[in-house]
Amino acid sequence: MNKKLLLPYGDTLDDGKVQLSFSLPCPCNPTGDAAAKATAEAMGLYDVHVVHSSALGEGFSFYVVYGMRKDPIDISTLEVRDVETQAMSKDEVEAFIAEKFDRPLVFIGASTGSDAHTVGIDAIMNMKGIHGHYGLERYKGIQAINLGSQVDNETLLEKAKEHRADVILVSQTVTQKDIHIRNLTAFVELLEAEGERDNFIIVVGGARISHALAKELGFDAGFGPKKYAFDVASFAVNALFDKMRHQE
Amino acid sequence: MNKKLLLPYGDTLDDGKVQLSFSLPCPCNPTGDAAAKATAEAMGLYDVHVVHSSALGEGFSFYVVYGMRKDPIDISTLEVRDVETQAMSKDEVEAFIAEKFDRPLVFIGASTGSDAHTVGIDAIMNMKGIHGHYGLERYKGIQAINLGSQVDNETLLEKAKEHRADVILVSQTVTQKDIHIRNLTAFVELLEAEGERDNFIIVVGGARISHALAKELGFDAGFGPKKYAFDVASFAVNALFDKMRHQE
Amino acid sequence: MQLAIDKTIMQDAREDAKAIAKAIKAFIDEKTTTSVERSILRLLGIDQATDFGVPLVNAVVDHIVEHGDLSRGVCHYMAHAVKKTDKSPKAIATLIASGKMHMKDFAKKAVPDYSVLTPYFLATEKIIQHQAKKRREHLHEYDVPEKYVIVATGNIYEDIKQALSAVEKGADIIAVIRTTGQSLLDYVPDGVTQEGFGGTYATQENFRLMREALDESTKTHGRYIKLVNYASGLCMPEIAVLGAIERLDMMLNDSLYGIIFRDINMQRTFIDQHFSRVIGAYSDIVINTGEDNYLTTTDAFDNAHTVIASQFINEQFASLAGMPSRLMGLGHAYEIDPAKPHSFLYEIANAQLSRQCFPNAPLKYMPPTKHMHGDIFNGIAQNTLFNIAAQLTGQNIHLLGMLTEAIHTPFVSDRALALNNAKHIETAMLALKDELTIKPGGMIEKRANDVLKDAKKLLESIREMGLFKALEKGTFADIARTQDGGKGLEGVFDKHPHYRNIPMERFMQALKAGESNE
Amino acid sequence: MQLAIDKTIMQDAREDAKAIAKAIKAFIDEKTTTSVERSILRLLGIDQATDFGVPLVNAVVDHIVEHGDLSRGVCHYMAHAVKKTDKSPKAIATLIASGKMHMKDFAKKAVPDYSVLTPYFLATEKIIQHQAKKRREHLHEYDVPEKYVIVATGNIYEDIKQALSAVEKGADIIAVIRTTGQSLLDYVPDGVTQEGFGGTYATQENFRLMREALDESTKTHGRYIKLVNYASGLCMPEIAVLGAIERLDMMLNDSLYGIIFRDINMQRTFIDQHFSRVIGAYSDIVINTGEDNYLTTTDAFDNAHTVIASQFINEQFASLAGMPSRLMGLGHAYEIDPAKPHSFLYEIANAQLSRQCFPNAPLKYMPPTKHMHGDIFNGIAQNTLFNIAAQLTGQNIHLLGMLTEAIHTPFVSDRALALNNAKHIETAMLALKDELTIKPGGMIEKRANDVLKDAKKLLESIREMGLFKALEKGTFADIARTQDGGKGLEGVFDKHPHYRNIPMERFMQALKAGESNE
Ligand code: B12
Ligand code: B12
Ligand SMILES: Cc1ncc(COP(=O)(O)O)c(C=O)c1O
Ligand SMILES: Cc1ncc(COP(=O)(O)O)c(C=O)c1O
Repeated sequence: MNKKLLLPYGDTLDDGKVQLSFSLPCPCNPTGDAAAKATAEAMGLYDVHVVHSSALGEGFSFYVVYGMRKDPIDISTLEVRDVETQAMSKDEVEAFIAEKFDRPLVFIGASTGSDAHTVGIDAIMNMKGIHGHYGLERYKGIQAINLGSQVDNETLLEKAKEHRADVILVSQTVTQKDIHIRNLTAFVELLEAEGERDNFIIVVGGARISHALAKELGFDAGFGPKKYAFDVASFAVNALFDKMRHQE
Repeated sequence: MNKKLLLPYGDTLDDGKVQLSFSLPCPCNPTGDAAAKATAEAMGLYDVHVVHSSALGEGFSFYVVYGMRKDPIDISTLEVRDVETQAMSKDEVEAFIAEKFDRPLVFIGASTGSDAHTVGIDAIMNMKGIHGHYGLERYKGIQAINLGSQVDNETLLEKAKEHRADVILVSQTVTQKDIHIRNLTAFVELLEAEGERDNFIIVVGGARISHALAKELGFDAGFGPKKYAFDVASFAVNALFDKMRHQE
Repeated sequence: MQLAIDKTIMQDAREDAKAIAKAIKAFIDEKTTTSVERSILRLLGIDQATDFGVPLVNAVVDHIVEHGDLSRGVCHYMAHAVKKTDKSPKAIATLIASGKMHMKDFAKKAVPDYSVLTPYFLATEKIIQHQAKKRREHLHEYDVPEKYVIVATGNIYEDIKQALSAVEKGADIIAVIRTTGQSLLDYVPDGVTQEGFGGTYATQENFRLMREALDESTKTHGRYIKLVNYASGLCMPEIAVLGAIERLDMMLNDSLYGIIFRDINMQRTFIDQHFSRVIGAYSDIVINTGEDNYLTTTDAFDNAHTVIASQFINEQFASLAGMPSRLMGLGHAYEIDPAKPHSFLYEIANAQLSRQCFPNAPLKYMPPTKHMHGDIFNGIAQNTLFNIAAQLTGQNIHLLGMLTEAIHTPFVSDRALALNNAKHIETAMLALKDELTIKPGGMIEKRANDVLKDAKKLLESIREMGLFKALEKGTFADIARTQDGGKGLEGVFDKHPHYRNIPMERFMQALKAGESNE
Repeated sequence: MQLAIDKTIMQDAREDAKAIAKAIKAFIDEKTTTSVERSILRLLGIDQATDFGVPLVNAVVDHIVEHGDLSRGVCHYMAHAVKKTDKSPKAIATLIASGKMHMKDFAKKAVPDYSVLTPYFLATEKIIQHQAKKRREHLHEYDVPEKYVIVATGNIYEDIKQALSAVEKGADIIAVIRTTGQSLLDYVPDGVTQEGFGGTYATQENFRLMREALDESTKTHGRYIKLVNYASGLCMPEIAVLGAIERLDMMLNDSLYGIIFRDINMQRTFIDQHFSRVIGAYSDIVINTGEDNYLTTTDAFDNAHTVIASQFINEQFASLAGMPSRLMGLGHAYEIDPAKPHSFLYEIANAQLSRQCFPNAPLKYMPPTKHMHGDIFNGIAQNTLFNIAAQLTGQNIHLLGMLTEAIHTPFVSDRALALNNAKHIETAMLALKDELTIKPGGMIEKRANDVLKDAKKLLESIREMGLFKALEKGTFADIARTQDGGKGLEGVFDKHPHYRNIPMERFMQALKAGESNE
């Protein structure tokens, strides 16, 4: 592939302009300003301007900084990890299922661990969906079971087995101190320990979830903001179809 | 000096949290997101989250990014270039002049080149000053001559000679495309070419001016935001006194 | 800035709510819970935990459940035990926890002489009264919204640093958010804690540490800084006791929140809530209710009336617990989709309607959260509109929105920016609400009356079917819960005919006596 | 949202302003300038520059000044030259520039037959009329403030990219800011330019390129995008001609700005301004005046009345040039220190006062700039308040504030964020101004009347002493200028008794004829 170099843009191509803000655990004074400048310079910025500094009470200070990047990144070398399946519309998904499968597909989902956020998983699973995109419940050929929130990994697996689910949907919203990483890793480990990993397509979603992260943690796919039921359904039915062909 | 390591602070000591925003000259799509992430990573950030991306019309996109710095800076090694003179109050400056000099000191100032901004230089020179700090015109022992704006370097020098000025004050507000650097450099070169450099204390000020920059360009001092008449007067009278002793 | 609101409908809505609350009260009066009983033990001076981290109050109640009959209430057992051993309740609890004493035998005993407990209750009451007095000394009236910010680092020491920074930047109220799992714990962890997720454990020691730090900064800044935590979840009344002892000034306290968003059993938490509010009323602690959460979950325009309806119910629940209006921090929120035309007008209608329905209540006004996205710059603009709405409609407890709402719990700078914004608006617009009149019969006034009408209709239907049924139908936040479902039902017990909750009786009596000083 | 404003004072203020403007008009009617004469040459179809970059119109006028007597006006010379050579004015100009022809001999000649110039004037007038027609076809009425953003990269091609991005984000008006030195240049640079400081050179080719790009995007977006530049500085009327030819829709045009902030000689620029406004009026181009700048330089609260006074004067100047109110984009600004209590109320008073004094003028409303600092987050909040004020008081030309105002000329993202903010407020508050009434006799109404009273007093005193004297006293922005000081006085000439400015006569006649279509 040809190199494709890219630098941030302020008002002139390749000017490299970047805005930063951060706090420092030090008082707001000329040393603090110098520390802020040095921090930005350590980030490879030149022509750094600390355009604002203010005290945040004793021992903390806040900075707004502008500077310029000189070294472009080469986007031809980036591994863009997005779900590869071409998204289909609801109608297309339904047609796909009707054509390729002789039974309804079962999707079971929950917001797991101590996570009480349901709006995300509801947006994917419930009838009404979100932003004008219906949820899986409304898809012909899909049976959608939404267990709600605060469901522990064990219960989720148990229910998945009980309903002979094809796809398990996990939602994680709280990510502070990487609680979601622990929880998601534990789920994959649980499946593996019980020899169940290959029996399901497992998918995770949430505001701070990316496909890259999901793959890293051992999930089949990950979906973040601006993803809807048709996205996850497109992925899942294709993955199930591949799996079926593979097993044949 | 002992090492003093400092990392940005979000909500836990040394978490290294930094906020960035910038545009990229590329469409807003998963590749753009990946490029934004890579840009942040190239700045030494880890655990990078592109929390917002939006299209800015064709071929441009905007990103808000959070990430964490791992490598602290050592503030014991920072050269904090601030004007070293201890600032005196107006009264102190006046007493200092009365005691050390037997004549009024002449300060001449202007906003130079094509710069039409006068509020900054007026804040330093005119009677009323700014934010409750009187300007130099009100200082006993100081004769303040404010030439206003759009004054070219040649005129400023000529007038300085004519008034036998001790101190020349230059204000520069417009900095786009480094026009101020050109203009300030030309002024120092002019003084040197005419053998006048040692006849004046030269000081520059403005919203984007720092002491470090001023020194680099060959000025005696530089003053930025939150600096007032007493700051520049304190510096100048001390510098003049040093010079006088030196010449004796 | 007043709206012409239909007074009759308002009155009718209040009547319906009263009937709804009374029906629940009648039901729960017959019952007690493990957490209510543990709270009584705490009021008897029993604190701390065993070496295995089991709080003594849990050890005692678990012991009674296992070996005795909790329906008689812990007062019954403790009165007998004190009488018999002449030891303090705490000493008795320690013995029980270590297996050195048994309560079993008291189960079948006759009504004890409860007066042996009086000195112990009195001791705690003294502390609580002392704290309430201290608060009253410091507090003066604000006529502007009080600026409320949260800290949520997970580490109480880090929380303290963040709180102090916020105070320097102008915060009036500091809320320590709880770690994500705590509301489902059936015990209150003991001692200082330094790790939590999305929040910090609520413990007596953590309360004390933060209170101490804030009292210190009250001295420096010459203004009283209020402290908030959560009397909610499975330990609702216990935390109310801890809050009273450690001088918290406000507590989030709303069963409906627990039922809907935490799947806590409704019987359990209604019972717990009643006692917790009695404690709060006695201790002069403001409660914060959670109606705002309905709007983060469902469309805020379509469901505005559910907030008003719920506020009326919460008002009556609080009232039945002896709480004066000045302690009722009823909740609502600025959550209308900013993409909806006229959103600000509709919001003013809602906020002003709450204001006029509950003129003496210190309303708790929550910022935009749902429509906050990663665009922190737009986030500031949303928060600015919210701050304006708070000013214009005279809200009291003003939870500041964070520009990074969609991203993380607040950084130290996020909070500072929020406080700057609120001060900015306050300075610019302080007198604006007195300068403006709203068009009679205009969009705003009409919307406010429509919402009230819908709220009244909803209350009417809840009154008919009862609150339990209404919750089973998903009336609030579109989330349905069953009367016997959810967490914590196993902690509910019918009262024995001789059951007594001595501190509740004492508190209610004191509240009745002092009723005139509302 | 209307204020009760004293109509008599308003009327009196207007009368004073009329007298002030008339006195200046009487003075300048006797004079012409090099730039006026160059503008006439441009209207004769003379464009482009010599190989050394000297515009042909400068070559001709300089030639006449040096070798002839400019007081007779270029029409005199050109009429003779055309008659004599039967060549076009442009051909003649080229000959003069290359030293191949001389005007000297015409200086002393009698009054020529001016009608030989008519075809050339007509040709340019056709172009201008065609452009005005094209604009009228596209334009529809907005009842909301039109969103105006600037581009200022210094490079016209980069400017175009930025402008197109802004249009996609909702901009209605694009202003190309000029490079910092241009207003003091006594010629208009020729051709495309790619470097400037804090702005891009105003040249005919740059105008054309940007207009073309915006017309293209008008097609894509189905809404007409307006283009703005500066008819100001030493070449004021020339740029007005270029703007008319290249279909600019608005031009910053205000002598007072040049006098005060650029130290341009007042006689020179008053003369230039009059002709430039006649051209603007004829071409249907909105002018933007610069009263906002007074407030960036001095305290905005204390000097609010200077803005109103100056707006009245500018209205009369425009009116004397045959300009209907619908073309008078009178300027003002949101510059009150946000640290001042009630700043928003005072601002509403000012903005609404302007609105009511000039109900038919498309007011130009400038955002906070002076009190913008490096805290970009607070900057957004300030801009939000400004956007609200613009909505509430029904401003027309709504210059969006940039969060980075204190830092740099706008980045592509700064503009997008500003446009998002303005749309956000528009969506949320569109109908708000119709919902609100302002308290009669309250702080806002009182402040508006006080400001008007002070403006009237100021106008009265200016009328007494004359505008020249008033400017010598530093009446506006605390900056004093003398009648014979400043730049460009050498370009002012008394008119010869036979002097004629043919295009001005033609335009005024056309304007009189069309007066009914205001
Ligand atoms: C609504 C809300 C709540 C509601 C939840 C109500 C409910 N029934 O869900 C209530 C008020 C109860 C609540 C409580 C808390 N919350 Co909350 N809450 C939010 C809020 C405002 C919006 C979340 C939301 O609904 N977004 C809308 C949905 C549609 O977006 P989404 O979840 O991203 O879903 C989309 C995609 O991600 C994807 N998706 C999501 N899940 C899945 C799953 C699959 C399989 C797929 C394919 C896709 C997918 O598809 C969806 C549609 O595109 C956010 C702030 C914000 N603006 O984001 C905070 C936020 C998420 N909450 C937060 C916190 C900390 C809490 C608490 C823990 C606070 C506390 N200590 O008390 C509590 C307790 C809850 C708990 N233990 O989990 C933090 C999380 C911080 C972090 N990153 O760790 C946030 C970010 C706020 C903050 N800045 O502090 N919260
Ligand atoms: C007011 C103003 C104007 C007024 C100036 C009126 C006047 N009489 O001065 C007017 C409207 C005329 C104006 C015009 C322009 N402006 Co202007 N203007 C500003 C504005 C809003 C405020 C500047 C100000 O007065 N600050 C207050 C003073 C007190 O602060 P200060 O200058 O920093 O001074 C302090 C210190 O720096 C120091 N100091 C300053 N000088 C000196 C000198 C000495 C010796 C010492 C010791 C100290 C010292 O002491 C002062 C007190 O603490 C800024 C935006 C902003 N918010 O900063 C834009 C700004 C400076 N302008 C800008 C531009 C581009 C222009 C124009 C060139 C735009 C155009 N193309 O038309 C024009 C033309 C002017 C020109 N050729 O120079 C840009 C500059 C961008 C850049 N960094 O290059 C800014 C930042 C706006 C922007 N974002 O685009 N402007
Ligand atoms: C009324 C109320 N109670 C409790 C909580 C959350 O606390 P927890 O789930 O930790 O009890 C909230 C959260 O917003 C609330 O609004
Ligand atoms: C009325 C007016 N004219 C002109 C200008 C600036 O343009 P220049 O100095 O390039 O003529 C401004 C700047 O804000 C202005 O307000």
